[in-house]
Amino acid sequence: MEQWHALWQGTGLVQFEWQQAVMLLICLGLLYLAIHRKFEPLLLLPIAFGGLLANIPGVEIATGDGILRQLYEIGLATSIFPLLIFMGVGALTDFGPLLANPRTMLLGAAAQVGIFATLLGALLLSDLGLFDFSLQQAAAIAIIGGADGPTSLYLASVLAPELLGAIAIAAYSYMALVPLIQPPVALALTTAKERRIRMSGQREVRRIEKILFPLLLLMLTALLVPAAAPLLGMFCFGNLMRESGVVKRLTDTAQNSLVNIVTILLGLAVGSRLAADQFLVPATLGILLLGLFAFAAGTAAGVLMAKLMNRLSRNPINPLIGAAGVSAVPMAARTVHRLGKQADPENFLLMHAMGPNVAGVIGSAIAAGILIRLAG
Amino acid sequence: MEQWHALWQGTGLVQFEWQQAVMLLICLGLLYLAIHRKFEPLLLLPIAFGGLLANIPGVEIATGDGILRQLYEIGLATSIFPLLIFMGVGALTDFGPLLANPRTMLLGAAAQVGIFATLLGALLLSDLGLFDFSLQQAAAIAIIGGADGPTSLYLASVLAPELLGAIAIAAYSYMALVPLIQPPVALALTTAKERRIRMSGQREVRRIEKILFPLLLLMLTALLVPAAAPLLGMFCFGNLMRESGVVKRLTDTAQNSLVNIVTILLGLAVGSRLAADQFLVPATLGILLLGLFAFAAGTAAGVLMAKLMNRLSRNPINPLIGAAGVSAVPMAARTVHRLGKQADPENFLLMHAMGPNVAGVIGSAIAAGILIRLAG
Amino acid sequence: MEQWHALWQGTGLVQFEWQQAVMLLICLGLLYLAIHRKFEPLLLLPIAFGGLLANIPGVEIATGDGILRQLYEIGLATSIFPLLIFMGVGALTDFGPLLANPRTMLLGAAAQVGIFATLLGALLLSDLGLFDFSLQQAAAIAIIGGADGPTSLYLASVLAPELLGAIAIAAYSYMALVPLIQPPVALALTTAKERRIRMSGQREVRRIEKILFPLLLLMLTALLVPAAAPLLGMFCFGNLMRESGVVKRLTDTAQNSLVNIVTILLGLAVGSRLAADQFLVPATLGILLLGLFAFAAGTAAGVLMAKLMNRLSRNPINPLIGAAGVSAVPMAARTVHRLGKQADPENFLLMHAMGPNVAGVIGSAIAAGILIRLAG
Amino acid sequence: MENLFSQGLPLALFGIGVVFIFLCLLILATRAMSALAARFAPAAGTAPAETSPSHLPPAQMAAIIAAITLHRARRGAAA
Amino acid sequence: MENLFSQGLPLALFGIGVVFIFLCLLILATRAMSALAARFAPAAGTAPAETSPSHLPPAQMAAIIAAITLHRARRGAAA
Amino acid sequence: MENLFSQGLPLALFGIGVVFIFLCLLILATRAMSALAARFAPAAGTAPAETSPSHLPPAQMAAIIAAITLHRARRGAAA
Ligand code: NA
Ligand code: NA
Ligand code: NA
Repeated sequence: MEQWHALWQGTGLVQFEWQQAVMLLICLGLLYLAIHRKFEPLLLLPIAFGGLLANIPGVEIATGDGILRQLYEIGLATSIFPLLIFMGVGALTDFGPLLANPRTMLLGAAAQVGIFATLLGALLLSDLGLFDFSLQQAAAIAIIGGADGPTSLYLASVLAPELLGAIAIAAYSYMALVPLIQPPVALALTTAKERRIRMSGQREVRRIEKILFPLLLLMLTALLVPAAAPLLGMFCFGNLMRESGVVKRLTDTAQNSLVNIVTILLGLAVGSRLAADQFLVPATLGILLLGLFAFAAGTAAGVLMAKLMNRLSRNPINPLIGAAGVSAVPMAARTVHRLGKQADPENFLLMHAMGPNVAGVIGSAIAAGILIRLAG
Repeated sequence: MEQWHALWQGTGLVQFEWQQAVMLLICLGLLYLAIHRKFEPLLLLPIAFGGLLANIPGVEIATGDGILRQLYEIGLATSIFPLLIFMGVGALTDFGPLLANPRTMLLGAAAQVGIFATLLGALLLSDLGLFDFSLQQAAAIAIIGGADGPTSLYLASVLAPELLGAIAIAAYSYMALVPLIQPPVALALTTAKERRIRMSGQREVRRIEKILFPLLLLMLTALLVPAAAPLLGMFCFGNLMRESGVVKRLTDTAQNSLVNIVTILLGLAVGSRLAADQFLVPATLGILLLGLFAFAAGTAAGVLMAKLMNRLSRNPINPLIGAAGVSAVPMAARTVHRLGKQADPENFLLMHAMGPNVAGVIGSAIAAGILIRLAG
Repeated sequence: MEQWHALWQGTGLVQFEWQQAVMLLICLGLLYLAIHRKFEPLLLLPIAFGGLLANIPGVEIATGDGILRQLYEIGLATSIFPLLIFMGVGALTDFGPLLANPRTMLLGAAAQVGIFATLLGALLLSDLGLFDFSLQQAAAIAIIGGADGPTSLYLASVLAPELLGAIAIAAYSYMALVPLIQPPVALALTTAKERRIRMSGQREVRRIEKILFPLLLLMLTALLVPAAAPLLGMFCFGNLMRESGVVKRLTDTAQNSLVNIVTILLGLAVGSRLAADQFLVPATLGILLLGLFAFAAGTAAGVLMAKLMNRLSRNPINPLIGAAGVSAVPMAARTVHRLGKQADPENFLLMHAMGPNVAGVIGSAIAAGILIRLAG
Repeated sequence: MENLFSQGLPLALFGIGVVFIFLCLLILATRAMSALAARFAPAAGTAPAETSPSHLPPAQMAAIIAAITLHRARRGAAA
Repeated sequence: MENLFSQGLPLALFGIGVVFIFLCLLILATRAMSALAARFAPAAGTAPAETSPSHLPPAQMAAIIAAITLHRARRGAAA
Repeated sequence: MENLFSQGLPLALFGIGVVFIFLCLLILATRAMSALAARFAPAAGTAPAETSPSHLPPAQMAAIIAAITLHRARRGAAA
């Protein structure tokens, strides 16, 4: 009978607390979104499943010597996983559209207004006593506006690991929701006439330009914002492997098996931060609110910058592509393309939106470097 | 001349002890079985080669800072490798046959009798003074009867790492020997008429059932046997990736490069436990005997349960498929299929045997959880 | 204003020292060689890019908790990465040509004269007061003459990690330069008539020979030079996986995703040793000079041994294939083939040169074991 | 001393009991789940065999072959 | 206390300023690089789409198909 | 001080000597092994080139192509 008692005491039935049950429901909801609605499933599915595991009472999975805890210590506490993912993203990124039209980088800069506006928003909420975010935490939350998963995870792992779970959920959920979040903002700030602006074809870009660009970007980063060099360095490394054309087997691995392996392990490690005692805190609500604001603000800033550029330049650009400056590659560019087609069925904005889209990746990595430098 | 003496002293010629020579022969024998007889070569080849390396005197390979020792510390002492393999197994498992006929899970339960009978056998041998197994060791040995490699390695790494080498050899060897071990037992316990029982075609299983099943399994594990949650959690994670259909690149990696990389490293790490001073001990003989008993007992229990079910149900099942309940996926199911064809050339049992086969994986993982909880 | 000052102080503009700028230029030069000249790009591109990252001031990348430093500690300080690469090389190596003509192993032995001549050269330079190499450092430098990347990195990581960057650069650069370094030496030591010697077709090699050879090699290593067993053990393991034919999925992974992943991480880790304060030292110049000497001496010794063998045997061999004994697989064999064709357009030496080529890999691994044993 | 076996006997009975209980509950839960799935997702159809372990799923393969054929046809037309 | 916001305001302005400065410099540098590339590497042509993420690039695919076809043709001839 | 060179000289001679001894023994052992293989495994034939580094071995490729062709033929018949 003793065993029955010991096992009964060991069951989840006895040990479950309501917070864990709530977290299980939340994680099942995230799985529903990932599987049925295809919300960024590559990350959200592993994260949500990790969250399920992290909330099973009576066994060490996300704590002690449990596997999720070990994966967290190996890859997230060290920042290795986000940086390797960023290398893979670099190997998958084509800077061609950006090189064909460099001035669209300004849109990628403007959209980062969302980051810094959110920083102020978080600090304001703290000042109002609604939440209690430190400067480090506010910076880690603000980067959600960068709409770039690995950058968000990297910054959170450096500045505010205690918020990593909520920040990851917010970042990937809102990236998946870009087709819902961006249209109202972009439509409110543009006229139908502006949305019908057509953009001409892009010039072809030379191979040598594509090879030199990641080196140029790295050198400029080293000179001006070295704190962004780990992130942009790995990104540029992946991109140089890709564009050099001489290490195809490494590029293929960086784009496929390496990034996939790290994605699986990273997702589980992030999921370990969804344990009820860390996630079911008031801060999570604030993070979700601020994250939504960050996406909307970044979108608005990108669109407004595009309109400003049209005032100053003779060669007009469709202001919708400013919305792609938030990153969320390639979702934001696709959303822009769809809005453009709604205004004019023969308007093809996809390629033009890819420029600000990848510029947004650069912009938010730079912003992350600045935040590390000044808030870290 | 001094160098010649130093090098001479450094050669294996001088340092070899007979135990190491014996181990080299054993490992060469295992390589012969793996390569020529195709005994579970994916694991036995790396394990046996690791065993060769571990028995080379005069250099640190499986000791100190040697690579096999490091791999052991990284992946086996932490349980990370077996759990990642189990994730890959989950990504390769199709629960369709089990979902089409859930009652065959009872066969997967019954076959675990082999585990607990072996536990008692090991304890009896200790009581008789023939061996000196502790309760933890007996439990780690008993799980060989689960006929599931990663589960055996996981339990051994948790309860009795000192026996890991012998347990791994026994587990994988007997899995390879399933076509020899199971037929006499299954034939002795069934009549020719029973073996000729044909089973009807299986219903088609919906995609939603396949998606929900791993979640259901995880939730039940969390409620009843949380100690099995690390194992079954990783297994269900792999299976959910597979069945969700939305993360194909991750599934492909989990099924291929990730599981292959971990298999190579795990095999070498297990091989490090074949050093003569650890393997050439009386306990190894006991483990090999008990492992054989465990497979036979599990097979018998599975077949007898199938016969019992036929007494209680109108819809008869071929009792041979009970033998597949020990796991040893897919070897046991194939053996069952072959025995069925011998009895009736038009009897196709393969798909029907896959149900108990994968149920056996679940059953032995649950048994492992119970053993950790009560003997750990 | 305070922030501007802090950021200004944080920029590379302020913190750059001239040594770092020099290193950036050197690394950009290496990238040029890797990308435009295709100098061993699989290693030199990641190494050189890692070197760029290691010389960015104001941020921890190759120091402290930076990612390159962590990769170095994980994979190079432990010797794990070079050994895994060597396993992959083993899985990619075909010993067929060597088994068809075993006496060409003598050429692989002779070419290692380059290693030991360089050892003496390094010690002489120290005695002359030009450099200050210890015996360990001289041994680590000498192995460059082995013309085998993973072996050089392994020995350097064991004997002289402080020289690892320069040794890696020298080893891979000179391997890439084999088509320039070897011809003058080989031409100077052979007559046109010798270079026209044709060699007959090779016998076909049985599968069983290919399977037994790695085991034979390992056993001989274990008996005579156990210190070489970690290196040759991993190499033979990869080769046995390949030739056994029963673990194709592991072989495929060892040849592709595993070796590619480790190559990327290893390259970055080696790059971390190109930080200015470690690389811009007089020793580097000595290493580059000695490395060049090592390649030339090894080439000469291989060719002369071939000529000696022709004196003692009736069955003549083309002395050019002695040059392939330095390893640098397959560059040296191709260079030999090209020289042979220049002397006689119908002379096909490629397959004949592959024998000494892979024998050179064995020879330098044995030499590494001896050096570890006697200088370590 | 014979107390190891007597110590293990209840453990073994208990263990196999829990395994049976677990799998019996899993049978019931699975049947309930399948019944619910049949009621609420009747049109969902059967699970497509879309998680083949092959590197190139047939669909992608067919697409590649079609692309090559097209490419060759164009080339042929141009030549 | 309201000093978090007032502490953050200059930080935010400064931050977005640096982002703009950085990307403006990057625009200039990129344009200069492209101009130099156009001048010194005029014949280099455009970047080939050679880094496709597919496992089997079309060229290799075509080669394999050709090899199989040939192999079959030979077999057919032998049969 | 000149003792590094004089310290290294016997080491170098010794080292190259061991390398030669090792490879000479390996030649002998290899020849013996090959002779034994020829005697005891005469029908084993030559090693097939079965460890190609390609992702899709031709056989698998052919199987896939055949499957697609069949699939198309069936579709065509159904249409
Ligand atoms: Na961004
Ligand atoms: Na089992
Ligand atoms: Na060599």
